[in-house]
Amino acid sequence: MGIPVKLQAFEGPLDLLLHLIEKNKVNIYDIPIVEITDQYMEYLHEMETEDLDVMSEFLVMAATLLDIKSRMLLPPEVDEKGEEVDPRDELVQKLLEYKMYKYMSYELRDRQDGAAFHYYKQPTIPDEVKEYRPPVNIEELLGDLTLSRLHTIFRDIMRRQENRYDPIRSKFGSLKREEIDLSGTMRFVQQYISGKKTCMFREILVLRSGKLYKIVTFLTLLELMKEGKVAVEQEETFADIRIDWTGTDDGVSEEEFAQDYA
Amino acid sequence: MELGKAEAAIEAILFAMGDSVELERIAKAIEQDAETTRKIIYHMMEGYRTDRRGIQITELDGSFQLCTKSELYEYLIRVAKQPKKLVLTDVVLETLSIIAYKQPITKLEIEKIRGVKSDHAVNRLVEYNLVRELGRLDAPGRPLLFGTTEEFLRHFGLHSLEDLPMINPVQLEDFKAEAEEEIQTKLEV
Amino acid sequence: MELGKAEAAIEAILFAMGDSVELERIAKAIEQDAETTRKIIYHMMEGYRTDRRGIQITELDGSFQLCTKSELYEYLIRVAKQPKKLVLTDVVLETLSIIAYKQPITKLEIEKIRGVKSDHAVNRLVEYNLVRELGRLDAPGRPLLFGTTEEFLRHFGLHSLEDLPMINPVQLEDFKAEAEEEIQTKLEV
Repeated sequence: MGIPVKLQAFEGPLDLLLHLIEKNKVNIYDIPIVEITDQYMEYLHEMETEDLDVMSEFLVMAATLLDIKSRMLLPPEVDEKGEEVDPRDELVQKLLEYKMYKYMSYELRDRQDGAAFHYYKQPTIPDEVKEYRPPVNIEELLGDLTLSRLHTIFRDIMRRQENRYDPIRSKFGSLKREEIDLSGTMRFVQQYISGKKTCMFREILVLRSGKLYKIVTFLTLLELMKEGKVAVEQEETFADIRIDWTGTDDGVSEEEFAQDYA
Repeated sequence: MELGKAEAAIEAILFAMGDSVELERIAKAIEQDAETTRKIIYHMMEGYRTDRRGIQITELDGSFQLCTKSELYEYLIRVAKQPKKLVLTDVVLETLSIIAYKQPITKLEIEKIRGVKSDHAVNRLVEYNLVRELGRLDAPGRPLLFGTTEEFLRHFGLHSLEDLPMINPVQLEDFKAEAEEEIQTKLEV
Repeated sequence: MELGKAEAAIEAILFAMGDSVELERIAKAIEQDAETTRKIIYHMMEGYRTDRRGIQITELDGSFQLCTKSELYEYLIRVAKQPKKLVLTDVVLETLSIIAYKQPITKLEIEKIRGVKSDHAVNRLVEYNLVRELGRLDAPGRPLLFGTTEEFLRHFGLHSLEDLPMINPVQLEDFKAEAEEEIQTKLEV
């Protein structure tokens, strides 16, 4: 199903979220997280951006939404005062703040239109006045600057420079941008799971490198759970996740998989 | 110094300098204290208000500058080149409004609020001279701090940062009230 | 068009243009004939003659221009000559210390160390006569090399650059080790 809105029109994940909230005419303080997350994911799928920086920002928000969504299913957390914590609170605060500045930017735009009709004048100071430079009183200027202070300043700069210098990355020679093909990666993860029938989450993570790959892998897993194609099990928090393929369509066999991705 | 002479001197100074001139510099030049000078300038501003005058004095954060009256714009564009109008995109305006209200602010803080990288927008704003570096934050990495310029005040017709349109508390309250009402309605259903 | 409005428009035009403007152009802008316009301008010139005004209209070969009254020249000089209180900013100090210890050094090398553009700071230091150009580096672009001046030595009571307090090489190694350790820790987390 196509979405008739140009995705590039959104300046970022918050902008897109605000749009969805307004479009659905829902209350920002009581976001129906399931619907909004679904719609958000739908937009994400439609997104055809080559810009990885932009994409990763949208993906981070997707992960946040999914996290909130899952926390909404759990029994409510309670803060130190014994009050229930709404998992949506932090997001709501962010959205409100963002919305406020967006609103202020419209105010500024209006102001600008009113202020544009003044002309100013170039300086017409006579040259001899313009070129006059008062003599610099060096003693006064340097004041109580001592050699040891100058020395300390230099030492601090060198220390900062060393801190900036990253001995590990600098050995790489040149840094490559992380390249990731979103739909390809999702297919890859799905094929891997369906091929193995049963596997561990960490096992998939080490197949490829990069933060984006990890995010996409996690998203894919959530997606497969939603579609009922996998069943997952985790014994305790932070433990590895066991994934069982329960999908009906035939997965790719291990041999084929090995051929494809050798 | 006689009042008339002081006014004449100030007009000459502002005219010749073209740019905005700090109150203290004007005061020193006419050999008066700052408060007297301010009073004289405010008195002059009244005088410029008459219909026969085409220019006026505008105050910018404790400095003063001469400019044409906006209602005469139509005559000016018939002779003078139309000043290039700065077109600020939504992204740039959004970033600018965050900087204006939160200054001094680092790029990272801007990005936190907007949820996206803002380098490009900040660089544009510095290029347009609406935003400038204010120094560095005393924190790891010593990130740059940004704030607005005098050109920013001029561009938006503000006399100081205190003139910034306030976030209308009524409006924000409206948002809240709306929200609560909706919840109420749902509960009653 | 009413006389007052015409005068205002002419003042604004002359102000915005800065240069002299031909009578015909002014006349066209205010939609009057040349003779009427000239009369209006002459009438305005009378008005500027009062002691309270600091500017006046001068006629130059059928063109008109606004300028300051010559008897107010001394005030202009006083504004321009006011010594601004000079302060050495952190940026300037940092740049000075780098030049002192690393001379001869190019702007590019300074920028590499500081991580930011340093033109302004270097220019200031040259202006203060603490730093001078030493020549050019025999490299592409033949960049300028900078070093400290005799004035610099004099101020700090140094007889030569060798008297500069040394940076302990052991300390530099320590910095490096510290930095590596930090990264190591981060990676292990």
